[in-house]
Amino acid sequence: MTAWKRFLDRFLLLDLFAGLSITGRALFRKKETVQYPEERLAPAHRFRGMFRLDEERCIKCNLCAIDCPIDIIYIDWHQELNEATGKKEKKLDRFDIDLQRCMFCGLCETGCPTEPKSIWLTTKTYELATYDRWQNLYADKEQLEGWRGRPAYTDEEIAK
Amino acid sequence: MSDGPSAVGEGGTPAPPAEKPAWERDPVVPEWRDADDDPLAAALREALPEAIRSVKTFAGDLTFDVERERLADVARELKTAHGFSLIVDVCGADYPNREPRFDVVVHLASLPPDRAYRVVRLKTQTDEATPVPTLTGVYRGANWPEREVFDMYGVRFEGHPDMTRILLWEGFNGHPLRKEFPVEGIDTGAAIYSEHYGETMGPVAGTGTGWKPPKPAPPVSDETEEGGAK
Amino acid sequence: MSLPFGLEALRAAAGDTLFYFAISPALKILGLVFLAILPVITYLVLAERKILGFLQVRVGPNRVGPWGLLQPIADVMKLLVKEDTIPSRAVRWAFVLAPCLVVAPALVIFSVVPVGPPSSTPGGLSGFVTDIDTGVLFVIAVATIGVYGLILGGWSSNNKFSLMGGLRAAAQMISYEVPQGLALVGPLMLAGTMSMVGIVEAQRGARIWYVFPQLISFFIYMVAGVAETNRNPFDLPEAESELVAGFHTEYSGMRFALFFLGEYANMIAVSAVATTLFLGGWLRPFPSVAWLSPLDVVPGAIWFALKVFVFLFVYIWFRGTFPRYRFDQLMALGWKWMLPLALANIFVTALIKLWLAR
Amino acid sequence: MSTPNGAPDPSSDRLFTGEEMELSFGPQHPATHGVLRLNLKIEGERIVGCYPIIGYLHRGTEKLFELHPFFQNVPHTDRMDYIAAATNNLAYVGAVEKLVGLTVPPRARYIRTILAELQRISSHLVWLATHAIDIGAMTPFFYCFRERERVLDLFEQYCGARLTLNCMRPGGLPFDLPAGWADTCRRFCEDYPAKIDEYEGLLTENRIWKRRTVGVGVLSPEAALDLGVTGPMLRASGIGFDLRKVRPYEAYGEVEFAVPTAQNGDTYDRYIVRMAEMRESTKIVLQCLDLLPATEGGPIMAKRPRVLKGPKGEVYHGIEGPKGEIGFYIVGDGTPNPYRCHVRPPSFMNLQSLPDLANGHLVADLVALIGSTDIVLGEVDR
Repeated sequence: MTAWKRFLDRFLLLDLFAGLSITGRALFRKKETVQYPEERLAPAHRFRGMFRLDEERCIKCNLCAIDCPIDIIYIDWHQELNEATGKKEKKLDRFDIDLQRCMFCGLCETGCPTEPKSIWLTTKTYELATYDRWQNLYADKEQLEGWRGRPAYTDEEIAK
Repeated sequence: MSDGPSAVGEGGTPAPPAEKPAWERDPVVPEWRDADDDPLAAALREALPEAIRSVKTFAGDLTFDVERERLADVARELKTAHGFSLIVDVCGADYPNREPRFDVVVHLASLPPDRAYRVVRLKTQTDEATPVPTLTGVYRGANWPEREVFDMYGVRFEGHPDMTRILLWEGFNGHPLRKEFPVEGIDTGAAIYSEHYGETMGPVAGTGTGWKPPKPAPPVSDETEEGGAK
Repeated sequence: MSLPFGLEALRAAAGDTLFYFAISPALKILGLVFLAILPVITYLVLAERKILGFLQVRVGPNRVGPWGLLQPIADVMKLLVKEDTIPSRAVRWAFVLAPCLVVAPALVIFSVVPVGPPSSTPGGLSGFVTDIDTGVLFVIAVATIGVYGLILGGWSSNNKFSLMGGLRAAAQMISYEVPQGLALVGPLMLAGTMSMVGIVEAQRGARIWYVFPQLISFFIYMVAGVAETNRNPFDLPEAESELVAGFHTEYSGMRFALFFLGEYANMIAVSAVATTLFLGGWLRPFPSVAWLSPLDVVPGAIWFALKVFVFLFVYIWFRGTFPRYRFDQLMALGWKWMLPLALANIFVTALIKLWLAR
Repeated sequence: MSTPNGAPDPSSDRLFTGEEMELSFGPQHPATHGVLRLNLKIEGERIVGCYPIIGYLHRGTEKLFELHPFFQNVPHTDRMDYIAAATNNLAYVGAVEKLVGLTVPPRARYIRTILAELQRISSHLVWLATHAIDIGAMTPFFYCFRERERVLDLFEQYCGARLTLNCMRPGGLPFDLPAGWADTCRRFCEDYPAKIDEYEGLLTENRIWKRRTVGVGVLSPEAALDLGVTGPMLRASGIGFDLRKVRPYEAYGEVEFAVPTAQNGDTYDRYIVRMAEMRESTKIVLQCLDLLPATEGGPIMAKRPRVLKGPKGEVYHGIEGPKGEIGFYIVGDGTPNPYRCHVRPPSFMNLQSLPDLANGHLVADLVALIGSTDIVLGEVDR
């Protein structure tokens, strides 16, 4: 019986037709493509994207720079007397991230001791491409703080 | 590897209810112990008495310190008499302050169903001038890892069929996993295309972020270095 | 007399002989190539990408124009303005000649393929360029020339992958010429003529498409046709995962486009010949069933095109489904299965024909 | 069929005889899965010599390990086998935990197991996609990536990254599962076997697929062991060696699963074994999801010192990655950095068998063989 079946199988090409039917059914199935610039998938809540920095929360402890495995966070600060309170405060001179080399591992956020974190990646921003390599790939303090004025990915946009 | 005192998550044995579970206690840091009483060690000592310098165990890993010349013999004995039929790995390590400075570390495994699963480590010491007997005669799989050790440390293997560099190119100047090799890389261009480039010309390692002259690696965990000047 | 577009005046000026033997065929073939074949090919590429996309649960090209309808035009523009490189150590004349050798034969085949019935009035516009008595032979002969282009292109590129692709193409196409030619013998024997028009007329007379009595023959022709046009699962000469791009690895710009054009023209040619020989050419389905005669209002050329598109769809479907054969397996399939099967088919057909004629 | 690797005996047919030609196959070639270069000697299309040249993607990862504290090395491990980052993480943190003596809490163990098995599924999906497209079947590629996308979505929801996960820490995990994650994961695992049926419908019984794979590149069990081949390749040769079974790490001791093996050791068997492994992986994930609720709210990180310092000692810890045994050999010297951290890369060892497999076969088979060894050049070159 099996020999007979095997003989028939040689000519009937059932295996090939099975394959054709699978692809044929896919012809009428709903397509999976996401038309990117028009439709966007919402990133997950924990999605690690572009950095944001809040200078007021930041205590200038350098822990993020130390925790960074590839040392791309550059922090300079100085002490300054606050006239209003009469206390000395740390002021950030420089908070740069060399985004060209960043691998978005999130260890800087993990290392940040403030609550809530003063540097965080869960901004749902992933469109980091620019035409000029120095424009966005080397983020300085102003760009990192720009999230207040310029949320690159608003909640409405995600909901759309 | 047999169960060590600290082996990770072995089967998930629940801790007795009276005391705290293991993950809430301070970690038990493993220590080196002599393991001469291990049956495998005893058998090996008997078969090759002068080849084994010491037998130790750390975190459940059995480590044989082997005379350099007898490395292949020990591996062959382990393979034929004790069923260590799988070569896991051959790798090197560099201890610049020691004489001889290099370690060659071999991991062998015995497989079920014939034997219980076990990994043993063979270690031997050598320097740049002295080749180590190759394991390719015992395990053909030692071929590429040994080439890698040669590539990274400059340790030669005697009797290896193809003792050439594997990950780096022929003509690369230096052995990058030695401790004195600069992390920033070296100017390698001259060595590859010496007919085209002079000593200081040519493709330069690290040009992507700006080449720096070689200097010793900075201690990464040191906080004082991190704050200002980076 | 009923010739459109002021052709009547041209006929009067040039004289009947010159008009019917030179001007009219030339105009027809120009019209066929530039108004029918080339647009069909460019849109066939789009259709292939779209259908492949649908088979693979994605949408295919849809950015240039609505539903990507302008995509072929964009592709052609891109290929036209692209730099046309010739490798420095290539054999220049052969490198330049090869793509032409691929395209030309594929287009010439259409001169004998009837897309519509002959004109009912003498001197009228008939649905084919020319009808020669040895039409099928002509098709086989011309189709064989195409392989020279592939070999030449592969060899002249001075690239090992190209050379291997060219050699594979040569071996494969020559091997599959044989079963393909033999598969055509079956319908020829039934029709008793080699004229393409004659074969379609014979199918009308026999009241049946030849695919039904000649099923094996049809099957062999299909498989050999896929192999002949280097399409999946027989796309060995340009198997991109093995030979990078096979014989056209070094080609770029318009020369590459010509190879591309040749492949698709070949696909259409093979489908058109199959339609003519096995699916009754321009005839409507079931030409013998009287109550389907309202279907006759649809012109024959439309029926023909529909049948060709079914073939082309199957080609694309195959491409979207099957893995690729290996070189030696392809040869074994051709010589050990196709050829004996084709011969047996001829033998059986001949016996039945003799028995029926008794 | 008389040569040991299943290649046709050269003396049996006179199709290819003549001069040898050298062919540099790669490093830029569609079928070499990256930057592998093979110097081939071919007679016609028959391969008579195959010499792999690797190192085009060498980044000095082992040197980098020596420069960073233990926890900072986890993102570097992502980048070795970049399509199976979770298992790399797992092997590395396992080795560190063994060196430092940490015990992982059960909830972390279950989640780690789930992540590792999902990663195995996604890695095998990439393998299947590329293997099929190498043999000319285009469509499975898209079907596989459709499902892989769902796995990557799960990873994204868990740790925020899709490919280079950095999802484990020595001692446990950085995050607990987000709400609803377990349900999404369960839904995926319940749908997934039907999808495997779909791939198998396209390939397993297909006569062209079978002719391209059955009997091609036979690796005998002895040769496989001799060459240090592990993982699905070893199991396809008939040796049912799986680290998850022989030394159950994480939660593998608490779940039921089979170790699929095959007997012939050819390309088709390797395909069958990997397909069966994907089915087993879904079972493991489902069982772990069943075990999870009992540990709800439990710790996910062991008690550990603020700065992990490796004691003077050395450990080797290997786990069963999607491609084979991935192990880390770590030497500690009492500082927060590993003194030496060596990777045992499965792709590197498996690739070593390629010359053995390819000899005597045709160039077209070589492509199938590269696919069936399932290498990732990021891991071969490190």
